[in-house]
Amino acid sequence: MSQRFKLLEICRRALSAFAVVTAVVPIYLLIKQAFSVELDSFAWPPRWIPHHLTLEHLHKVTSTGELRESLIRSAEVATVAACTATLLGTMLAYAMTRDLRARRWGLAALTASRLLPMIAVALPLATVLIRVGLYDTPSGLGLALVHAAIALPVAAILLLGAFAKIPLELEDAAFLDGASQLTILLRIYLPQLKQALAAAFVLSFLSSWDEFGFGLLLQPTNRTLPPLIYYYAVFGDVGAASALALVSTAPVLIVLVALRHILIRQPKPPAF
Amino acid sequence: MRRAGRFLRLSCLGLPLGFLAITLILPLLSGVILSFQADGFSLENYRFVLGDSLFRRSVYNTLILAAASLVVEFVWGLIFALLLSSRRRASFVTEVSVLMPLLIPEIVFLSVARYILLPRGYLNGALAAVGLPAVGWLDPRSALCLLSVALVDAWRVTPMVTLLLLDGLQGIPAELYEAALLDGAGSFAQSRYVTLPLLKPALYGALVLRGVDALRIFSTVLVLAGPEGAPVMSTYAYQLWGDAMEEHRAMAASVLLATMIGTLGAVVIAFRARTRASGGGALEGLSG
Amino acid sequence: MSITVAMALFPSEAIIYRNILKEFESISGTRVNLVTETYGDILHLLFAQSRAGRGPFDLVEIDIAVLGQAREGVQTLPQSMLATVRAVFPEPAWKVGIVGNQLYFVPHRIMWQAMIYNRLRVPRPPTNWDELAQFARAHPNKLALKGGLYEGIVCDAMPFVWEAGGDELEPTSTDTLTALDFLAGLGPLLNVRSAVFREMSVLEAQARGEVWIHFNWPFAMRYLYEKGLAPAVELSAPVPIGPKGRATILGGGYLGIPRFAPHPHAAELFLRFLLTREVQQRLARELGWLNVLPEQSDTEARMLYDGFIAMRPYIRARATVPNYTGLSNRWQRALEALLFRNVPAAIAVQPVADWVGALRYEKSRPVS
Amino acid sequence: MAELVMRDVSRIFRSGRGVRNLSLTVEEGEFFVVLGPSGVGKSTLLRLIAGLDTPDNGEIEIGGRSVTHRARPDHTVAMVFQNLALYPHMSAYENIAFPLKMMGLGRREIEERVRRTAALAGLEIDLNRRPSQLSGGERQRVALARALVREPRLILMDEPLSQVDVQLRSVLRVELKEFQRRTRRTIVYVTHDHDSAFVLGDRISVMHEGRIAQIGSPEEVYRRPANLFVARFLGHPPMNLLRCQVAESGRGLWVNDVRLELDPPDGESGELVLGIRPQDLSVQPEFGAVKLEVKVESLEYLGARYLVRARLGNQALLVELPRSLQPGQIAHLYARADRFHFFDATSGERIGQTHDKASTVTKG
Repeated sequence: MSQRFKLLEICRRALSAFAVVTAVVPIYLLIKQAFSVELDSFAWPPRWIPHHLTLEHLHKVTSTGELRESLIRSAEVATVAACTATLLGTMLAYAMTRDLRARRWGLAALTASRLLPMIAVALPLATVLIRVGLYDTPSGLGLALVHAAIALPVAAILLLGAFAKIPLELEDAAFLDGASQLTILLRIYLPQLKQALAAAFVLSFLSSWDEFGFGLLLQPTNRTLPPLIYYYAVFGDVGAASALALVSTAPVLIVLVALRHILIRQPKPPAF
Repeated sequence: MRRAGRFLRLSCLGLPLGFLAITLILPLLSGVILSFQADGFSLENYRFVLGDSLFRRSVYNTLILAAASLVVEFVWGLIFALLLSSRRRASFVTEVSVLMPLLIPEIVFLSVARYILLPRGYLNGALAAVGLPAVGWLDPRSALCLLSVALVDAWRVTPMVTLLLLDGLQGIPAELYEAALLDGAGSFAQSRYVTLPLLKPALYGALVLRGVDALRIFSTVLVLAGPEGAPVMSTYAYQLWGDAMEEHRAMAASVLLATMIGTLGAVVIAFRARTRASGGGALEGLSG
Repeated sequence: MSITVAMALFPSEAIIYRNILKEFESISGTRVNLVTETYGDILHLLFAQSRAGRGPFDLVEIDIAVLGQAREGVQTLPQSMLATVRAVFPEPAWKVGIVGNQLYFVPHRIMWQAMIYNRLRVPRPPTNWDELAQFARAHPNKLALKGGLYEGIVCDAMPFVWEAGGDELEPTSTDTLTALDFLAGLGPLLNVRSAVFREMSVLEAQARGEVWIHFNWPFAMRYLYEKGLAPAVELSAPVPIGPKGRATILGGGYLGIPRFAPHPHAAELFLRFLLTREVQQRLARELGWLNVLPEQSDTEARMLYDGFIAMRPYIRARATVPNYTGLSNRWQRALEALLFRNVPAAIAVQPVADWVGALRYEKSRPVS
Repeated sequence: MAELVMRDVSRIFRSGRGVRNLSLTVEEGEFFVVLGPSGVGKSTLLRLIAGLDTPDNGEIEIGGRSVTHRARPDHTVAMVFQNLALYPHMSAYENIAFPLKMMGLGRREIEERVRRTAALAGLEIDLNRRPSQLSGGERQRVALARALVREPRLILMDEPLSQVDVQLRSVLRVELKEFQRRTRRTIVYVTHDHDSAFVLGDRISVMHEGRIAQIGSPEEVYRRPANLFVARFLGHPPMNLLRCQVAESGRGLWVNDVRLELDPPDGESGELVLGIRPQDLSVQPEFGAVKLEVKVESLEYLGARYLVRARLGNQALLVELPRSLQPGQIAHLYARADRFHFFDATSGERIGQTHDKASTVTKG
């Protein structure tokens, strides 16, 4: 028994070590590339420890118009997407909470929208957005709406869980107290959903902030951050790509590590 | 009864669903229509796509990639979930490390993976440092390239699987293990007769979710291998649209992908309905 | 008055470009409203305007590869414009805009390809086909083509076809097949990732030393220079000469005045302003465009762009067929089969021949 | 004057549960308890009165006005919910003030009425505390105050005492009864706990499968259960119910092969169900008492008394006795003839003694 226990413990340690290494090495490489001159990044054999440190990439990222524009655009798109997804998610969750038929319809729609392959939506969507003048706009409004649609299922399910925790009697009580349906939603439900609303907002925001495919297809010139990182990464600008990646990752990491527990306890996404 | 509230509820249901319809379903339908257009209404685009050897290779690659990625991420996901849920709590560092790939934006993760796997990347550098020859991890059309893509994809989503399974594991009451222990079950027997059967719903749900995602694989291929290196259905459509400017054929290809995934979804829903009817309740927990 | 202009500029380029516009605005008193879009989108906008019979655009920039398609969307330009253009651009560059004695487009900025080589690894770059083949055999995996399934492979392969005396509209001619056979011979020796390379990814491979020779546009030199690699490591050289001479491929943006442009005369005025030598020089200097390179006196720049400058007399434009994309797509597939799947040239090129044949048939049909 | 009248009200759900053809009248100032096991339709009844649900058919009147088809609840009805349904994000004060705010009253009037009502409900706490910071009893009073503050004609209570522990419950029960006596409010109180029903109710209505099985004062429903359901449901341990046969002579009964010298009600013959409460049996012979010869099987010690499980014929019999008996022993038990209840074996209805005038039996 004790020997087997030891073996298990060794396995546990090894696994932990493996997880740590696979997590730390990429982050280290990213930081290294962001702060070393590009010749270091192109060297062969690869330099694990940079020879020349520089702030040039970070400076470039934060000072060039294009990069700053993307940063701001990404933030705007993510904010609009998160607000829309949270608002619509709240509405949907509210409608689904007490009504079985609404719940069935809602779940079916959320499931269907989760099943759609990005490419099958994005290509025709580009055509549609061109027609309505929302394709590749500087504000990225079209993309923000699409991101909202993608984030909606997660937000709605999360809020649905939160709604379900509020006892039905509270609504009945408020109704008997003379509150209208809208008052019930605004003054009884919403104040109790603060945490879930915050979680839905943060998750929607991050999902938009991280989203790549639709951004690539719908904002070919007025880019958001992920496609811009893609262009710099695949098009050879190692330093700028890494610096940009750091800039875009840092806030995400801070938020997510802080919200680790919400994440781990996040309600599961809708099934089919 | 409460007629006054009905309007609010109906609009609360209708508005978001309408929004989903306009942003997702409507474009999809217009894509379907476009895919049938080629000098008038015809099946020409489908004929082209289905007759294209590159498309056939894309279908093959999509299926292989999905299968490989799923196997890897579920094995790892289960191992990590057990690691995180074991009675001796994992340290903060381990916890964050296991989740790390999920915390980093997808594109950042993929570009770092690319820097690692390039012919003169860090992995080959590490191999050279110990005197091993370089390996063509991303050589176009090679089986190794497919494997690399599958591994990176699995590496990125394993935390997601871990979380889904962790949720399932944490739902298993500790008393059951104690009871099994008292009944004389060893750790293998415990996992065989307690963990696995009770984890089944979570496992099944995660498998469905990830299966759909695996078939949709796009970014990983685009960043690591390029649309020619390991063509999959989504990059095939993207390439027809962006590079070849064959809009209608691109739509046909993406409609085929959507159909494939939709069929899978329908099968799963039907299967789920059956297991639920027979008291299996496989995905019950997942419907929120 | 104000005119609306659609150009395919990067946001960072647009800032510099607007400064140049200011000069025109102060001279003419006409405001220029600059809209930056991708080439693909500008084409869409152009078609939309010509179909609707009205629209906001007075001037559009079109990619050279789709001039054939775009022609139906623009009006003809006065022949007097040619005098201005002739003074600045080489002949093949302005000839592209002429169809049947009518001038539709004038060059805005042009560029062409040359060979990029690693001078530490390749002290003496290959100057002709034999030397190129010799290099490829001596250093397998070090020569690269932009072999991805996009226009890039056509840009790399077509100069070889032309250098053999062939033509992209004569896919089965002996001369064309000579070039294709030569390329087929190089196929197995190319860098393995050639099948996925595009402009920037092949450039990155060159910067990393994975590739020692490849063909690319002038911005490649600027990229390498910024990395500290050129001229220390990387230089440009002419494309190796073939059995029937030299050739390189012309690329760039062309300007046209859309049909139903609200202010065609103001647009024409603006066009003349853009095509003056001074403005072109300024664009070249400030944006790094290659239009008027011979005048660049800077020695380091001369050294970097040596190969490009040497190729200036051998510029050749792509065929201006309507639906050039269709032709290009067939050629891409044919070259992919030839280079990476060992399909014999005659078989690989058959779909192109069929497509060209259909085009001829279409053309020879009496117009009703 | 009747405060609440329900006439032939039905509300049936797809599951088959609900309320069927129910009629009742609650007088002004009455404490009316609806008693029944869970799932019997009590809550549905309450929701129909409150206006949270609309009947499929039938009429509901409150204070002489029909409220059957009201779109919104008026200020005549208030409700205290089982889980109290206090708004967790509001302070006690805000909870009580909420209905007044919805009525659109001014701040000063609200303040005045909240203070007054809080005092009436016996709240002597800092009203700025949230429900989560209050004890069970305090929450109870806040909920009561919130219901009272609008001065409704009718207060509905859905087992509001079920969530507090047993000792507090008996205290609160007494307080509530006291409160009702003082204020003469009309209260309809729903519960499954017959102790509460007996303590609180001026009248009790026992419900069974969506219908009212019996209405009457606590004594009436306990002493003269109208049917087998009420007989079984009220009392602890439950009433013994024995199948028996009227002797052919029409006098005396057969419980299996044991004969009881007990005369069935006049004119009855054939099979009957005989009921006797465990507390009504004794080991002391008494003049005129009916004697039962039983076999003792086992016994449980209850503290003050013993619960004896015995057999009469081959039917089980429970007896509560002040002293113990020996298992296996044959014992003689006695009960006064008027303590026996007779029920029709097929319909389950009471036979013999007539019911009180006030109580009615609704028949499906």
